[in-house]
Amino acid sequence: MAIATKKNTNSELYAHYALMRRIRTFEERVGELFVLGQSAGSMLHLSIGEESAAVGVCSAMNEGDSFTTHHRGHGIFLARGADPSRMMAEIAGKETGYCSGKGGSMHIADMGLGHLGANAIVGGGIPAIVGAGLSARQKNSGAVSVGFFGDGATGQGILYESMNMAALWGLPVLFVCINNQYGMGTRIDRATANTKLHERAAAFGLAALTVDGLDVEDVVDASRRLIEGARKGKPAFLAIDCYRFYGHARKDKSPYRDEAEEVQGRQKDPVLKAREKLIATDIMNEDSLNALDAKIDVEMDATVDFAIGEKQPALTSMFKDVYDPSQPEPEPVRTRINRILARQ
Amino acid sequence: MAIATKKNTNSELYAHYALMRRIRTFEERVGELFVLGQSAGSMLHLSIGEESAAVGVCSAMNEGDSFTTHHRGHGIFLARGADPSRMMAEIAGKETGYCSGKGGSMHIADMGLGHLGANAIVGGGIPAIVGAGLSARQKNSGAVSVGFFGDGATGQGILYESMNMAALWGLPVLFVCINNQYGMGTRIDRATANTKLHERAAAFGLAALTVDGLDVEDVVDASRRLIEGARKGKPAFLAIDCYRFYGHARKDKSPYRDEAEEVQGRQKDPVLKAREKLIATDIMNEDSLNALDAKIDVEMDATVDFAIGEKQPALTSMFKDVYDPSQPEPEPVRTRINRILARQ
Amino acid sequence: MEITYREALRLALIDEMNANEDVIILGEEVGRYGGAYGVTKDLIKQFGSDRIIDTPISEAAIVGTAVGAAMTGLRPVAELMYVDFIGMTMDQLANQAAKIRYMFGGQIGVPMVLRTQGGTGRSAGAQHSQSLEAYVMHTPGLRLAMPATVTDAYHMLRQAMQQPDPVVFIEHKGLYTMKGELDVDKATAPWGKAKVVREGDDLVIVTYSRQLHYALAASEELAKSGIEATVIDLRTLNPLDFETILPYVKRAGRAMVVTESVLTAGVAAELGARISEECFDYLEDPVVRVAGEDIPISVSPLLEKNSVPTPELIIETARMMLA
Amino acid sequence: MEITYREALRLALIDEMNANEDVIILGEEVGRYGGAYGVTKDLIKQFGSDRIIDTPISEAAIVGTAVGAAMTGLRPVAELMYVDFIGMTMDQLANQAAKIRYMFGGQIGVPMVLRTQGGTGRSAGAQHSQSLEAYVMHTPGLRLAMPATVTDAYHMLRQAMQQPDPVVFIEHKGLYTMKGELDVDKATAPWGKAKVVREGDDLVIVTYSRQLHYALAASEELAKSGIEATVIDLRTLNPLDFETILPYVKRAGRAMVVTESVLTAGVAAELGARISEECFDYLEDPVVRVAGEDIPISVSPLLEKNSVPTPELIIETARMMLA
Ligand SMILES: Cc1ncc(C[n+]2csc(CCOP(=O)(O)OP(=O)(O)O)c2C)c(N)n1
Ligand SMILES: Cc1ncc(C[n+]2csc(CCOP(=O)(O)OP(=O)(O)O)c2C)c(N)n1
Ligand SMILES: [Mg+2]
Ligand SMILES: [Mg+2]
Repeated sequence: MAIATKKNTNSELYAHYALMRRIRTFEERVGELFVLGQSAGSMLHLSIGEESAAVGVCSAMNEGDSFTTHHRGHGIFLARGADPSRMMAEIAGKETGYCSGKGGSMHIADMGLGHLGANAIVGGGIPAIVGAGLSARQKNSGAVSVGFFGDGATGQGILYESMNMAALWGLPVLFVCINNQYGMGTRIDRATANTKLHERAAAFGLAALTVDGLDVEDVVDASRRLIEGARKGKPAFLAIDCYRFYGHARKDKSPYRDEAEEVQGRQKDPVLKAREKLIATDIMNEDSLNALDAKIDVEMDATVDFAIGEKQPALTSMFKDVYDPSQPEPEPVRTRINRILARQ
Repeated sequence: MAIATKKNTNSELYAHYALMRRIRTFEERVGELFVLGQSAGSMLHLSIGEESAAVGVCSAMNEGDSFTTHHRGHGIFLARGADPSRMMAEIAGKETGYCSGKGGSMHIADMGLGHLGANAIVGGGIPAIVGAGLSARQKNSGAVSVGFFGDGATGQGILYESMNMAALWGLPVLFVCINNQYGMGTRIDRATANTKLHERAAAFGLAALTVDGLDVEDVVDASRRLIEGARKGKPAFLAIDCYRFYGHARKDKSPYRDEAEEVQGRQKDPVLKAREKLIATDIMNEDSLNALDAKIDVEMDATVDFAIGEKQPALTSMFKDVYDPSQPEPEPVRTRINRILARQ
Repeated sequence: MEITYREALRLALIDEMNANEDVIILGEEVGRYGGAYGVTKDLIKQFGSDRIIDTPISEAAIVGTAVGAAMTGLRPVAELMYVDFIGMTMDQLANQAAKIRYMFGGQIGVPMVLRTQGGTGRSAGAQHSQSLEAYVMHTPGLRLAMPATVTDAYHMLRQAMQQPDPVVFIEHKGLYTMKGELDVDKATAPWGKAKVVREGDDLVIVTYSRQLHYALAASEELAKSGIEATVIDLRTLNPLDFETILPYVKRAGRAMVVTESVLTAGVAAELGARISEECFDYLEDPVVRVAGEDIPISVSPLLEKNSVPTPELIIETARMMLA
Repeated sequence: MEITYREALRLALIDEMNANEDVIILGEEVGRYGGAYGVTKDLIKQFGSDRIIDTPISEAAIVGTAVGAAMTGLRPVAELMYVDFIGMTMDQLANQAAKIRYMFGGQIGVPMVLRTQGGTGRSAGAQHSQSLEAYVMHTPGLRLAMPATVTDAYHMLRQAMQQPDPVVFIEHKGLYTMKGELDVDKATAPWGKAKVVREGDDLVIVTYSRQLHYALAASEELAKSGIEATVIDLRTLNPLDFETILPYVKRAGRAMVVTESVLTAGVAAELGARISEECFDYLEDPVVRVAGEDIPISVSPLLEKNSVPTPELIIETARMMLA
């Protein structure tokens, strides 16, 4: 980030700020893509307000580590190094997207970066990290696998089944619950009688913590500690408290929560917090941060242009990838009908 | 029980002993039914060693309360007042059994006694008590619903989903985990890293206890306390420690556990313990207890004779009860084939 | 009155809740949020949170809770936000709800409704666009209703809420905003009966849910070139009303079944096999299955649209049949 | 060599584990207990508890764990003790394992096997006796293998463990003690190919799993009265090999499909529909579906036995077809 000519761009906090800012700007552009009518559908879940969770945990991961995410996973993927243009293209359902336009926002993945997949099933991606943990143990790879999910996923039984297995087998895995206080319209205290979510993980024998997501450095610290333990065979659970700044998906205006709460909630802004800290500790100044932000704007604007300019996938690609390429593709219904009516 | 001429037959402990003894003897007869080749199959799970759980919890329940059980539920049903002859007939798959020979040992139920059903799916019967709890609340019936399951069911996510709902809604329900230390061949410490099972329930906000099942009076006390709370809207969880005296099902000789452990485990014998206590506290003497036991033997012998003597269900009953009697029965495959080949 | 499919469903819930105080509704976001597709909007204001129950995200336990509630005197209507989530509930649905009456020798039924929605049309991807009715249809003990019209949305939902057995009630996400005429006093047909929506002598199109509208649109187009189709809306897949269908197929000698359900071992397979068996001597052509492709649904709108039957495919197929 | 179906399966696991160190087995009681039906007996002694992994009773997470393991380089063979428990795993199976390759644009596959067993024969009741292969067959992305013979038990399991895509492998609980000849060096047929087990010109019986033996027994009986049946073992239901079947059906002009899977919208529906379509001009009679009754299975041995096809029913049906 050559633009930050002043001050200490080697600072870790600066790097975290930059990444968080990129995430936020990317998400804003996703919103614009939707408004432009260029997204594939409206099931777009923005992670604005949750940037410290993505950046805090991911910065504590190593190369070779793997992860799965929930449906609100853009930020996490970016924090692990995703190319925002290919992400945006995927979100637009285009051929050059990460998943060739088949997956979209909720089913994005990249094996090269260890992204075992986002999931549109609440809790659906969690047990895969237990499997990745088994692989790591079996192959002695030293890799940790991290499962990201929302507070809503604590309603899903598979989380407990997975945590129990991980603890029993001492696997190198970390369960990360991004507690943005809401599962769609349901505030966490209307989804459970005990909102201290980490207590459940502790009861299954995991190392378990809750951290406030306001300060990314706190998230980094907690993540490092837990991941270090996980790598040694002590699986862990980390709940990160934050606030979902906007609606559940693009069309939701959150009529079920009142404005005072929203205003208050949005004060837990990890991007702003990091910015203020950078300035307060004299690592960066306002101007250089503005310059950085402007640069990010340009970068992210380009992703939208890119996505819009790309092609839809070819219609014939529909029958590809149901099975391995070595296998015959399923017979299209139309072909079948022709064949049968032609008595062939 | 007129036979116990001596001592205090009004004693609660005496009643509990008698019921536990009836359960044990019944289960022994189930084993004999199998050996005689008269049971429907071999998937018979005896609750010997777990009598205090059945009697302790059930004696704390009121008329009108309901319950579900797991596959090892004979004792619980007897403790709620089941007719052992109709039970044995069901276990033999006979027409006069509780479920007309369709259900068998693992699917026994009786709406009259509030038995919402045994279940062959580990954990399968648990959420039904949450539903019964909703009914009780909605209808203001004052009823409590109790879900009985084994330690193995703590591996099933649905338990946690159900406990979470019960706690959230403050329902009159009690979750009872009969911890006989094994799920088939897997000892509890090989199924989880934290064997203090009640801690999980506590983490979801339930009142939660573990009690030793050796002394039925301890189980009664704990059950009363928790059920009282549940009736007032504080759902609860009770783990009862005991030992599975014999194999998982009739054919299992438990080769996976060593004899020393078994010998030790079988020392936790709630029937014997109650017997000793009755004698030690001078409530009953050996002779009158022997007389009682003999009378129970006679009672339970008769159930086997009854079951053997009953008829198989009629073949046509196969198509009944898939739907309500007001609805047409499914067309039998044979009828259908005849009809089609006859071009009718 | 003219209202939307969504509104008709909502009205059915309201009317039946007023008629029967044992009815409760439970599911994710059914209360404050008003349902992901708005079907239960404001019901919580009218009936309170004891009868309109917001649940945690616990599909298996939602269905299991409904089972227990139904067994103890309530009439639960559980909502599964997307039929795609049925996988999590299949044990409670197929091993419990569907079998309780039978296993327990007829002692008790499970009078519950599982309301959900399915189908393509929102670029919602592989896990939010499926048509999974075949899993249900293949499970003895479960009734299965799939209304295609506004009036059926209302009447079939009320009828479902009066059934003695568990009903899976699958709406189509592409129909919620469709408008139509509703006569609250008169149902199209009794519960379990198919409806002949259009008559024509050249071929019979058997369908249900959104594909009814595609079939009707296709039929109008076909009529322009002189091909007249009978179009039958099955309405419920269990009960499956074949009596209504047979005379039409026997007369036309040609049948096409149209469904979004994936071709292999799905609804089209049952309908195809059954028509082939029962009308064997009357068929001029094989029964043609116009069904969902044997593939997952893509988020790409182009691929999504072509993963299930389109009116064009129906037209093309009918033309081929009558060529 | 002559061994049992159970032993053949066990040997396949051993041989493939020796051949490929990435293979792990996980499931309930697969280790110390040796598997509920003894298929993994003593494997833990040979391969250790890192490769033979006893799990808690958590079917959903077992399948999900296998998915994650398969995506990260292992070759998991997960065991589901009874296919009846598939309901708990359907989300992981149908929404994850089956769709991952597709949703992620072909980036990665899920090379796992889900071994399980089904069918009647042990008075095990409604929740332990089902034949649920149709749920799997209806799910694009999942392969489905159901071996009927000892030699197929061995070879098909090894082949399944080499597939690039998820395979559901369903054994039949009634076959474990069956003995048969095994040639470890030679498979009956390649993966995905049906096998013509018996030839006869009067009718074709298409079947798989235990019903193959019922069909063969019935055929021998029928031969005594001059009726000669071709019997075809499908072996895998996905891939579904119709090429092998068609010439036989076209020649005989009569086909019967036999399966324990419940009739409606099940395997018999697909086979019936497909044969009817593809052999339309050759059929003398409707394709007859001899399938499981549309009811749950009772614990009563009498009712249980008659809830699925019996050799007697096959014989009776064939006689009627040729009367
Ligand atoms: C199994 C399942 N149930 C329900 C849904 C619908 N749904 C999508 S996101 C969501 C809320 C999830 O909340 P949370 O886990 O807290 O994640 P957040 O959206 O807050 O990031 C719900 C109910 C789903 N996609 N999958
Ligand atoms: C969902 C499911 N998984 C597995 C089984 C097979 N099974 C039957 S009983 C049992 C062990 C259950 O252990 P526990 O819950 O402790 O009950 P116990 O048998 O000890 O009474 C298992 C694995 C089953 N019936 N259902
Ligand atoms: Mg949330
Ligand atoms: Mg146990």
